[in-house]
Amino acid sequence: MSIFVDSDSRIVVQGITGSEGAFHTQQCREYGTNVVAGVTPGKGGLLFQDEVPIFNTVIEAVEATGADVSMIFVPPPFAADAVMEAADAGVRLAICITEGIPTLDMVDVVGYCNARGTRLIGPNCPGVITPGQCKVGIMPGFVHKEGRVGVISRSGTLTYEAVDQLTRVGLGQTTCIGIGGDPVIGTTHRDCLERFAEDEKTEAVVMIGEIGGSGEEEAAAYIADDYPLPVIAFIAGQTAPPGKRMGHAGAIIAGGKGTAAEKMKALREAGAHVVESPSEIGAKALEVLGP
Amino acid sequence: MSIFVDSDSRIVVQGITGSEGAFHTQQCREYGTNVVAGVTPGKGGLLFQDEVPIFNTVIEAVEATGADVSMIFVPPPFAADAVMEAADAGVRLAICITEGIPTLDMVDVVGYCNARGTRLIGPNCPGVITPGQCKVGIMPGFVHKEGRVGVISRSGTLTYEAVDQLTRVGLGQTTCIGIGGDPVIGTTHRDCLERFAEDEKTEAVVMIGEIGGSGEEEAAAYIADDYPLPVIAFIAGQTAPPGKRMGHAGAIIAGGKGTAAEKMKALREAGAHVVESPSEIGAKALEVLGP
Amino acid sequence: MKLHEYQSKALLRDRGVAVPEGHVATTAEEARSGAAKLFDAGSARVAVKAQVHAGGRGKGGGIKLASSADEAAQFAAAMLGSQLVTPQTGPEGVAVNQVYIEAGADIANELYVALTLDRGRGCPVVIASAEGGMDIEEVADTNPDAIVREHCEPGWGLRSFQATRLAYRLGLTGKAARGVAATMMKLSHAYRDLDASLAEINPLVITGDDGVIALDAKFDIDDNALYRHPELTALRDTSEEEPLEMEAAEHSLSYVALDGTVGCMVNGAGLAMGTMDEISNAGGFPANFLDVGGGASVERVASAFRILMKGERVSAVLINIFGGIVRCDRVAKGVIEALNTVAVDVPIVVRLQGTNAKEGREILRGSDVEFIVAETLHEAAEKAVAAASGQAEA
Amino acid sequence: MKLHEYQSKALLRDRGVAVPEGHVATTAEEARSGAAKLFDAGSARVAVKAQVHAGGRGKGGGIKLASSADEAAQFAAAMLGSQLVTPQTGPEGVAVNQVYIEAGADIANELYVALTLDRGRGCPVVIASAEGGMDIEEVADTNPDAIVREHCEPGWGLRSFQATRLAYRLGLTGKAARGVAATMMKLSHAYRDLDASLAEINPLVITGDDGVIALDAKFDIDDNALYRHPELTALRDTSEEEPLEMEAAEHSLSYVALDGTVGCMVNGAGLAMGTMDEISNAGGFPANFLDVGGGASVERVASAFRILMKGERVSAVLINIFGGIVRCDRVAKGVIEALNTVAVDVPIVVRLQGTNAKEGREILRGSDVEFIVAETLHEAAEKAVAAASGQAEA
Repeated sequence: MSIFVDSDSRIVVQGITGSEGAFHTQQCREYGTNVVAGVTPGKGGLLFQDEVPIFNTVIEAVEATGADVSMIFVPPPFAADAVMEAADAGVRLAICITEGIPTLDMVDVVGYCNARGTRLIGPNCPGVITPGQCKVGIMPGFVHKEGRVGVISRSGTLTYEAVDQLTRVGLGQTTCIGIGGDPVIGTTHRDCLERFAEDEKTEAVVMIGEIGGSGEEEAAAYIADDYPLPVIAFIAGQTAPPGKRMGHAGAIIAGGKGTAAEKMKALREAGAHVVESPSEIGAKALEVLGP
Repeated sequence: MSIFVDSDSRIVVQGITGSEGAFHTQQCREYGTNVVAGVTPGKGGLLFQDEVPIFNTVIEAVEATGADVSMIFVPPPFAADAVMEAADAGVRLAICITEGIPTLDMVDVVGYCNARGTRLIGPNCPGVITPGQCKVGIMPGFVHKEGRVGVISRSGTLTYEAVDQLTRVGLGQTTCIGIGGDPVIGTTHRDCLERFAEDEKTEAVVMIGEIGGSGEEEAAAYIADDYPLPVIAFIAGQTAPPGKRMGHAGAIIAGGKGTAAEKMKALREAGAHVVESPSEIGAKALEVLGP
Repeated sequence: MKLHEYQSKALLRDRGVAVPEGHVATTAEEARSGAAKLFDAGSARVAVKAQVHAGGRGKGGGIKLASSADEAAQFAAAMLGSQLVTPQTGPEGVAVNQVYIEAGADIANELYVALTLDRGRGCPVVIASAEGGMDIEEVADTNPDAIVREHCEPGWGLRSFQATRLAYRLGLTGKAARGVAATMMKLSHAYRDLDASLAEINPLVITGDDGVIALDAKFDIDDNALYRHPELTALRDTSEEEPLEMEAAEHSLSYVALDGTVGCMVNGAGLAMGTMDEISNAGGFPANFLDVGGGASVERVASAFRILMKGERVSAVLINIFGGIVRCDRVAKGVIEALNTVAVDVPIVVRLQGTNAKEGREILRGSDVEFIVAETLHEAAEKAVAAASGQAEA
Repeated sequence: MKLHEYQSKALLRDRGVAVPEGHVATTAEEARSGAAKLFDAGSARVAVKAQVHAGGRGKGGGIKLASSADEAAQFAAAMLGSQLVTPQTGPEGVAVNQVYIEAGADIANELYVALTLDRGRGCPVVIASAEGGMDIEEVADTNPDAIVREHCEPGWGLRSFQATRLAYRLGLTGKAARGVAATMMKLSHAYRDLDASLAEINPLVITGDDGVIALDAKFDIDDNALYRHPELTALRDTSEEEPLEMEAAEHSLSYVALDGTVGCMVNGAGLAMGTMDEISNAGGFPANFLDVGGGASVERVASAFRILMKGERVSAVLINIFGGIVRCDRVAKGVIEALNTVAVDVPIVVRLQGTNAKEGREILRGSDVEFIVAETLHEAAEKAVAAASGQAEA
């Protein structure tokens, strides 16, 4: 079991002929992901790697191949429109990797996706992987291992770090989701927690937050309300100064709100196992779950 | 029984202090309608007719009085905003009497109301009456009589004519709805037919259409699919020339579409009792229903 | 309100849509000098186009291609002041008061693009076809698959991906696809900003070098929205409008002239249409549609009578009032007062129903004017038709 | 990107929001002549306002009221070139390079109005308070009921009824309510059109005759959206920005200077923050946040080193790379090549993990440069902290 993607997922890649899109599509295919179509306006009719048909529009790709998940590598000025196109074409899940999309574009995109019942993950995220089944994103597949821990994170490499620790202590993952580092994102920590709670295979959730926003506090409130799984949490940015954007557009302590201390307190009070150090994630998960 | 409004409906009137709003509010109150509040920005705190509290905003009116239906008499330039305000304030039904609202305003308004789950009736309509219980509109109450026929119409006085005929032949009405004469309206013939089908008291529906648009054809398709009640239908404008707007913004045969002949044919084929003359509505209803 | 081609193109040009250079002319001399400028600027040919609201100008001889300024002046001289008959005008045609002198375009491909309201969906729709230059209804009949559509949803409007999708579905690629998609976006913004009920570019031309140019353009503006577009209201050309309809509109009356002999005066558009239908069912022909609306003051009723009686063939009048909030006794008084100021020399059938109908009828009976009073709509129509046929006394 | 008050006001004025007359001055003489114009035009007093991005200028002496052009010039002379310290700057303050000379306003009432992003709701929110002139966070703490809000929903934006509702909830009536509601609508359009992350008018003044004037204004623009606003990019004033952060940005590096001694170079923002935290947990202090991003080319790594080493207190460097798509052996080569061009005279702790980590470590071991190699993040932090404390060899 898993959430969001599995071996049945049929992936269409928007921006498949761009350098990032092409590279990561190849990586995903090598991992075993079922990439059924690509979209690049003007390149319809060509094949990607001699095998994957390319279409001018997402709706054509969906109609021709039954794609139900879109992975989006379109550059920032066109990315919002690309996500809307995916939603309009009826994909159930759009995963937007693109970094640097204007925030107000994302406000519209999230509203549009919600109105159409399409789940958006990201933007500015590494994507989603269900180890052994399906990798839709830019994460290194080899650090992951099939197993029983769900992972949710706002960042990329820190997630790989956490996953690597889990794998090293012998804990595989059901699904790992990078929800993205932007101020406005399609899927929140809380949304993922809900889905993991419904997944039979997931026995614990590792949740990696960071400074800025209130997504972790909302997740804490949700966990506090009898969340059925143990949650191991780490919040990055305990040493970050207020008012400074720490790389991610969303990682900023603004008006004294969104500090790591507040988030850690909320999670701790909600019953999560909060670690102070990112090095302790794997060990804590093992301690909570047992080998 | 009835649809849309009954003696439990709590009415807020937007534009209650305007000349139309004030006059018709008084008429509705005399009919027995439970007008619980009025709204006119800037007149909050005053009383209408020494009894009905006036508020600056709809949300205040709803919170203070539990109003669930809004009757809107706001002039065209402000009417679209007024309907949205009603929807945002959570009234379940907004009845917009105003004539002359720009069409593209209404496109937005209908989308906004749909997104919020507020039913809009109108604009450019006489309103809704459930005889003996509640009149929310500008129709003359006295021609109506409590009974078992539902009435749906795009026009005002032609509806009074039809209702008058029904009353004279001894057939009272459950609810009479003027859906409005504009190209974009909130509630269609079909919507009303659906609701009448669920109403225990309604034994037949009188449906008055007119040239323009395809609402009657959509209603016909719905009736054809085993509609449980007999439908008596009349389409106004059999003698109207193409390309000319017959008073109502929506009553125009454009591009050869929307003729009375097409609509009558569709309804006849769907099993409706279509009368050629507006004088025959009452007699036909009596013939179909029996005394 | 309809705009002329040259007005519509100016609005498009303001919004970044490429249109050919052109000059409006009301005399042959202006046409010559406009054409000369275009030839000087390098045009090989110029088009002389009658500026009338009706479509199908080409078929009626309203568009001519000239190879010299003199020829353009000749075409203009022939058109100006003439009555142009097109498939969309009556046989009497419409007067040509202005021509548009326009640079010829390098046409590789012609498309149709328009926005209009999809009433069924309750939102605007972009309609496009690869068969430019043709009437879209003709294409819909003969080759419906050539037509592609995208809806502009409430709150969202036309999104870029929809415009792109349309361009590809029209079979375009590369620069032409991008240019057409961009033009569609601009047209949709114009439609929205101008409160149009129709915004049409037909043909939208792809040039030899994959440029995109609007070769003809048409905007119809929502009359209800004109209050917020004084700049558009100023563009109104009433020369093609029915004078009686305009006069009626000035008095807030809704009037449409018809061919029959029974003049109608009714309160409410639906009842007015129903009354016309009833006249027709009674074997007569309505002379007009006339909705006096809710107010029906003496002034309004008098204006209505005046306009009604200008209909040349009116040989009887039917007044049908269903009093609702309006009281019939007041309407009756209005009718009588109105008749003091308007000479009506044909039989008048009056049917008053609803609020204070009885009082109204009594007022009419007590007056000097001779009315034929009817109780029901059916009776009123029968009597009016009979009166119009000169059988009023029968 | 932050805009100055005078820039923000010009943007508001363009959009129909009333602002006082004013002139920018970079010298006392310019200030005098600007003030003279305002006095000539009838001002009783003029304000001399330091144009710095930091808020709380008034508390720091950055706003002075002058009764004559000479006095305005004196105030300007004192401000220009000085370091202004406000509650929002560090103790070192910020340099004042420009002042704004502005006509005084007739203040009857002061409000606060702003638009910003509500991250929880995922849409912009209008925040307004009747306590104008005050810091909104202060009001939120002391009198939260004074703050009212309306959200701008995706697709719909701020609707007129919401602006009206806000105005009434602020206790306004009549002309003032209408004026404030209209100003909110304009501010929301500006926020949207300019891709702002903050659009603030504080105070928004109601004048004695119920007029509405923006007495101070501030826009922050979304950096991600600047590509579509060249006119705003041109307004950038970098004099208050951290030079190292700007230099980093030019190389697509994300850098924030901190007070500690352990310089960090990490790929990925989350891991960079995590690394800082780990250093802190190990008893040390990070000297910076530095995300070299996904690419980590030689040029980028070299630039990163250069910027890193400009931090004055850096006494050890920690390189933490989790190779994903990026291969650690390539990063290792990049580090070595970079060190040929950048002099680094402090201990360097390297932790490579993920793709080709082993190969990367071997490359480092085989080089001339002496690295302290660590396996885990924890070990890396411990070693870096020790190295920074001069215990590298311990």
